Amino acid sequence: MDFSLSPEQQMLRDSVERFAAEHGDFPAWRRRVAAGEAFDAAAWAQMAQLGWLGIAVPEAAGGMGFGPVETMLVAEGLGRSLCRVPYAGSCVLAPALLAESDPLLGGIVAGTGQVAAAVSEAEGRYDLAHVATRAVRLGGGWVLEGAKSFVPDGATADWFIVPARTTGGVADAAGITLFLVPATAQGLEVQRHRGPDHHHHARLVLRQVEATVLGEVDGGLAPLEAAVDRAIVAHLAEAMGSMEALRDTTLAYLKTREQFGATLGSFQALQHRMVDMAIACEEARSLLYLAALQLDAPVMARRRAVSGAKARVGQCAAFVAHQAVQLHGGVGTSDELAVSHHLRRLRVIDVLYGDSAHHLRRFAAATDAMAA
Amino acid sequence: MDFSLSPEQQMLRDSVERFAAEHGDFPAWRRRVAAGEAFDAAAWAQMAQLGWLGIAVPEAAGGMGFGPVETMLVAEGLGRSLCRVPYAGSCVLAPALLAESDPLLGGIVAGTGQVAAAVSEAEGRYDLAHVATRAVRLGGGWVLEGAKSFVPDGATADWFIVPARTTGGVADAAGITLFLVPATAQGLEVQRHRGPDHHHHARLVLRQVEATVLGEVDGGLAPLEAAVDRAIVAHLAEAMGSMEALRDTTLAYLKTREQFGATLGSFQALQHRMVDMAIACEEARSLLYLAALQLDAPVMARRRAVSGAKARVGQCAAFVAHQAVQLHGGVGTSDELAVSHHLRRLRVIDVLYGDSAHHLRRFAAATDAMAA
Amino acid sequence: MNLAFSAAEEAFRQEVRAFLAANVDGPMREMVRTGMRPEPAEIQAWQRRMHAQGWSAPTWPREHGGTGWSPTQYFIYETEAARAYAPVQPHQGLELIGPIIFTYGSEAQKAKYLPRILSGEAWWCQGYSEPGAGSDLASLKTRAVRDGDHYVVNGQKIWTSYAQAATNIFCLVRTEVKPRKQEGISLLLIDMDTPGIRVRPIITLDERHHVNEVFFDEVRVPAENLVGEEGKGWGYGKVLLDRERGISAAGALRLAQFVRVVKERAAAVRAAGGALLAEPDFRTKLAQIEVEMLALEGMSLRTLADAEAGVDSGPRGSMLKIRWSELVQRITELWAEALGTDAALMEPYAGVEAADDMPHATAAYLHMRVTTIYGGANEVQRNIIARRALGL
Amino acid sequence: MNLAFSAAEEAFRQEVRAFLAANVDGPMREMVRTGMRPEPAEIQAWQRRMHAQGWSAPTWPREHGGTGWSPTQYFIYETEAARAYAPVQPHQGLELIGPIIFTYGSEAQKAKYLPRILSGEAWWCQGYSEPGAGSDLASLKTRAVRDGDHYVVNGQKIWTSYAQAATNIFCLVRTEVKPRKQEGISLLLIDMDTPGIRVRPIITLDERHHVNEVFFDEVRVPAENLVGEEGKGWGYGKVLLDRERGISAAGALRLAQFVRVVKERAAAVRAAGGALLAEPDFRTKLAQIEVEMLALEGMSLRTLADAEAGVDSGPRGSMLKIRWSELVQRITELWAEALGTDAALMEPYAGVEAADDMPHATAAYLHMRVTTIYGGANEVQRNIIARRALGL
Repeated sequence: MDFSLSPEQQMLRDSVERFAAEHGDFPAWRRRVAAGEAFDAAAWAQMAQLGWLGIAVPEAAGGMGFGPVETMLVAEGLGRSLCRVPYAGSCVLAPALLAESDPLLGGIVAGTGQVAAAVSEAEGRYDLAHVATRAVRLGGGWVLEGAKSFVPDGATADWFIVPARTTGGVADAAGITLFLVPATAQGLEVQRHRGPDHHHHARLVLRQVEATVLGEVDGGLAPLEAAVDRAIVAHLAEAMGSMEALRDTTLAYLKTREQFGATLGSFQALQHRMVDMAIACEEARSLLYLAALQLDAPVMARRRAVSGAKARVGQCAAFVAHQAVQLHGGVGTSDELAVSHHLRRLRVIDVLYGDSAHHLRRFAAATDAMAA
Repeated sequence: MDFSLSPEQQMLRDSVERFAAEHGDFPAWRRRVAAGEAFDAAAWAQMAQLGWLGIAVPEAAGGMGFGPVETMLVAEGLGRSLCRVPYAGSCVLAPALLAESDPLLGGIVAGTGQVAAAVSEAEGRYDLAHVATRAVRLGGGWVLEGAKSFVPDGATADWFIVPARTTGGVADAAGITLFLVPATAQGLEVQRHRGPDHHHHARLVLRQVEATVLGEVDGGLAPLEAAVDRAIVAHLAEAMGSMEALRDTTLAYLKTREQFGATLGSFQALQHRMVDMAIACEEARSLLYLAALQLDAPVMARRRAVSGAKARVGQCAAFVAHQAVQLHGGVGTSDELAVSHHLRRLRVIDVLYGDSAHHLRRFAAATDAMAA
Repeated sequence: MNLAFSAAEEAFRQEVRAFLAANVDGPMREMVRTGMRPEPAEIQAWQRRMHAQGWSAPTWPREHGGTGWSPTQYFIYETEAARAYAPVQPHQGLELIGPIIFTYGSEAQKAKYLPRILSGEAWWCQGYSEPGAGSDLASLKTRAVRDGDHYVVNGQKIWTSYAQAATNIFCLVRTEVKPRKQEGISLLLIDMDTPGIRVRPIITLDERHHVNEVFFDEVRVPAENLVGEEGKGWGYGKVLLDRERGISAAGALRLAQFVRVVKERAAAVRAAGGALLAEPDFRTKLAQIEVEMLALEGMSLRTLADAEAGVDSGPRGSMLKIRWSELVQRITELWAEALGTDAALMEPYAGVEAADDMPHATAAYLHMRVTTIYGGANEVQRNIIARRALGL
Repeated sequence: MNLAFSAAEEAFRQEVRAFLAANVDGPMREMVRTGMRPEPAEIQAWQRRMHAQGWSAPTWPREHGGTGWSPTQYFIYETEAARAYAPVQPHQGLELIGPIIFTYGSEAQKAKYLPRILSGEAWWCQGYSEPGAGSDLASLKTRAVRDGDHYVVNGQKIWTSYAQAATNIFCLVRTEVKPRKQEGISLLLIDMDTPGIRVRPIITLDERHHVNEVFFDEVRVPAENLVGEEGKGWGYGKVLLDRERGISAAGALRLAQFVRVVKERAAAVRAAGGALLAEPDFRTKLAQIEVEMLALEGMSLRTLADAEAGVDSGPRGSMLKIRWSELVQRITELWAEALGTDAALMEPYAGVEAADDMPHATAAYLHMRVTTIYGGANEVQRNIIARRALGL
């Protein structure tokens, strides 16, 4: 048992820290947002240069072939600097589903081809097995008909991974097949939205859209779930970076801001709140490690660790973000500080691939299954 | 709308306060408990003398014919002084079910005949409609067969009110009949227990026990529920007295106890905790009033008010009691102060006629029913 | 003790209900129902309707043009207004500066300012908070120096709601530096079109523009605009404390609006084959909030009854503020939770249709973070209760 | 980074498991399982078995008779012990005074006291807390005055666990009054049968007798029983801080025992026609506790890995104490909740049979209130983290 980083991992972490410091210039961040930029293209290009977009891509496909720890280190830096890039979807989730020989991997590593996952349907809430979108054979191929209610970072995607039902009923685990659809496909309508986190997401409407099968027909759910679990851990690492940024900036504020003739940090009630924020960060980090290190464990152990982390980190993140705003007072509610933007991003991360309540139930079910 | 007391009610309150002050002598309380006394017989006799045991009994039956407000005022005093008497069961619940002409009322008013309600069954948890105990006609009368898992203050009862099933299935609302059984009945086994609150409770085993019908055959549930709601409000008033005693004694302790060279009350974190205890008491009192004043409202409004109060007062009481112990530190955990005994009594009150979780569900169902 | 309303009060309720049914139009109703705050112009339009009905100032005494309603009547009005999704009236003029003017102002000030508050023509904003002061309001630095029959004001205010639409601002300014920082503060009434005033928008985390910074650069204010005595301005706010109890008690009622909209959304959302509203976890969270709201309602009613009887409610006003703000945050969190992934969508690209209450729920959730900060942060409220009510 | 144990560690786990299977007997297992704390005599019997196995001091270095286990081995032992419902070892001798003696004690003290701690013959209790001091330990007043080759001790200690069964007590006493109250404090080792010592039981809210007041009236203690230097006693406790991290990390594991017993009870209780364990509200509360326990487990593992690597864990030890105590309270609350009305029954009258885990659950719930108070109340722990780790 070991929670220390290898020398290579330490170098990566240092490099990520420098990246986060450079891209953490908040006035510049706001200018890019105000200009309507859909994602941080400059940061994305630099990440491609550094090889980070290929961290989870096999070496044979031009990536670095690293594991969840390295992914985590990069994602933490993104969170710390509020970097608006489609990292978890395009560089973590997608590579987990694409074959080593898939030509899309080259574009992912180069940052020139973004892939987004369209796993949500309006009637299914957070249930991955709820797939009403239907795939029908047509000639030698397939066409898709249906709608997807939420695609994280989908506004700028070049390709979509779309689960569709090839057999079975709407919520059956079996009979789901994964498909690849280019953003330019005929019959595909991409409805683009800006999120409260200033990421640009999408909804899809598919009307007789031609698509390519990804993986096994009727056997898409298990690999999808495994890939989503990897994306969840990357998002939790991002949340971790955000939470620690909030913790640190709030602590610094308490030490400098004066009220009633004393620094805020001299008031015991606020000290204790700050301590609880620090504890929440420790809890979250501990769960993040447990989840990252069990991504390759047997399925129930993986589920329990990932869902446990998603449930509790979500709660800890909400606590930290709410208290960061509260302790900053009025300025914490303004658009002009990063504080409120971290809150907004953390709020969105909570709903990505299932909110705290959903994952608490999934955690309980996995706990039961392991005890049985 | 008016929350003020009438002059008569003010007199009663003053009288209750004097009674509570007299019976609040804690060393004497401990001596009686240590001697194994099952309830405070001296206080009970004095309450009889003052007429309080007949507050909810019609004047025609020798009582005072007062309403829920007067009952509340008396019960608050019992809570404040931790007075161990079977008031809510014998003097509130039972009179609500007995006919004005019932000779038992005389004994209730005089304090010479205690009546206890045996409404719990092991398999039913807190569901009043879960009645597996069966009543069968035998000759001109009825005999009961079954078991009751909890009778509050049942150890010293002279009579038991026992719901039994005359028709229908185990959890049906219809087909429940109320019966009266003397404690001395043949075939009745009274298993007596001391509670953590030093009240003496009981379980019953009924083997072919002869019993008298109380009220209508097959129609016992609705009147029972109404009577239990009255008992609940009396217990909530008792809880209120306990909570305010804890609030006041903790506040006094914070003002005098010194640590690290200052009074505990000078520490902001403890000040805020104390404020939250005070707020919890305000919430509880507000809910208590709403419940007491709606005991005669239509059934859904009554249920919503009573269950809402039972659910939330239980939470507030747990908070106040836990924090009272915490702020007292070590001495708060000792048997030698009243603090821990209030905690224990409040813990028992929470399970009387359904705990917070149960009543939160009942509150939600009533809320839905009223909206529909 | 009883919860009954008198026959006269019930008749009054019918009158209010009829008025609201006739006057709250569809678009307004929808805006209030979905938690959006109407713009000043819409609120002013509503105030004109209330004025036409003779109800422009429900909490003012008759002699100053108010309705002279009892606290119970006000409570009934607010209950019905919440039920009918009526907008709130312009708060700053009616509840903050109006009462100060009719209590401490000169006859000339009363004659000049009160009628325009009642009619909705004037829109007031509050110049109290300053950068660097926060909840420690009395450490304000904006200076007013007497120069002949004018005061010359220099300084800066912040978190000024709707300064962008206001016709007037009431400002606490420092006219003298005293050892006790609460002394030497004066209250000035200033026209917003006076030269030297500059308003800078602050966009808040809900992406709305409702607060501002207001800069004063050599702003000349006629000395007759001083309220009461020079240097005594800090004390005039006290008249609001007593009034506030009844008002915050009534304000608690508006929470029910959010619960209704949460239920509507949750009834429409599908989860595990049924409505989210029927899902046990969600139902429990909702019931927990509702039972705490019931407690708040009880606290409000008791406060109101105290106000009606002229009895002191002690710290219950601060307690209501604390509990109300905590609950409104939890309700709007639950609303956003009900949205599911829709909570991640704030604004559609051009040409895309917006979905239902989607942006409103998220904006409401974000906006409500401020309720535990403004009007004296909850931490300060707890300090006050500890000191004043508990003697700690 | 990885969560794997080495092959040697896995082999060690098998060895521990076999030992526990052979040595934890049925009655002991049942007692630990239902949350009752075994009596000192039973714990001593267990310590004798551990001693026979050569495991009497899992956290001590070999040179003093300990196992010399790595933190990971200790963690594995505790994990298995929790799973097997083995009792905990006698804490006060093994974890509190033993390490102080082998670090700061004289050779004579080591020879005299350590073997009897290891064998379980000696039972130590801790004379630190005093009435009126509470979490402010250093304000202690018990005096020790040098008189020839003895110290004469007068004063009073409180909350002394199992003083009624102890053979020895280690006491902080004031040998000199200094301006800084942490100075002038000395550490004395005292035989409990020394004349002038009187033990008065304190019954706690769980109706058990495990703590006491200990009175010292002209108690003559040989000067050779002074540990280290006179007046330096306050500092010797520091040796425990580093050790404590690993120990509190392992202690967090024992929580799983309570969760198991809660689940057993809830599976047996019927609610609305099914098992309480399947009831959604109950299930959610349980899952919430379990997910927080998972976080605590992760924090423990990280602390342990730090200890193994000789790296400072910062404030994580205090954080573990805070979170562990909060969770053990919630778990036992849930256990009592599962009992339903059985929680209202503590002790049957003579001739009546006791029901299952009924009194244990209620006693455990009540007893655990003390966990947020002892060992430095959680409020004090938060002060310490704020000051030392956050620099506030």
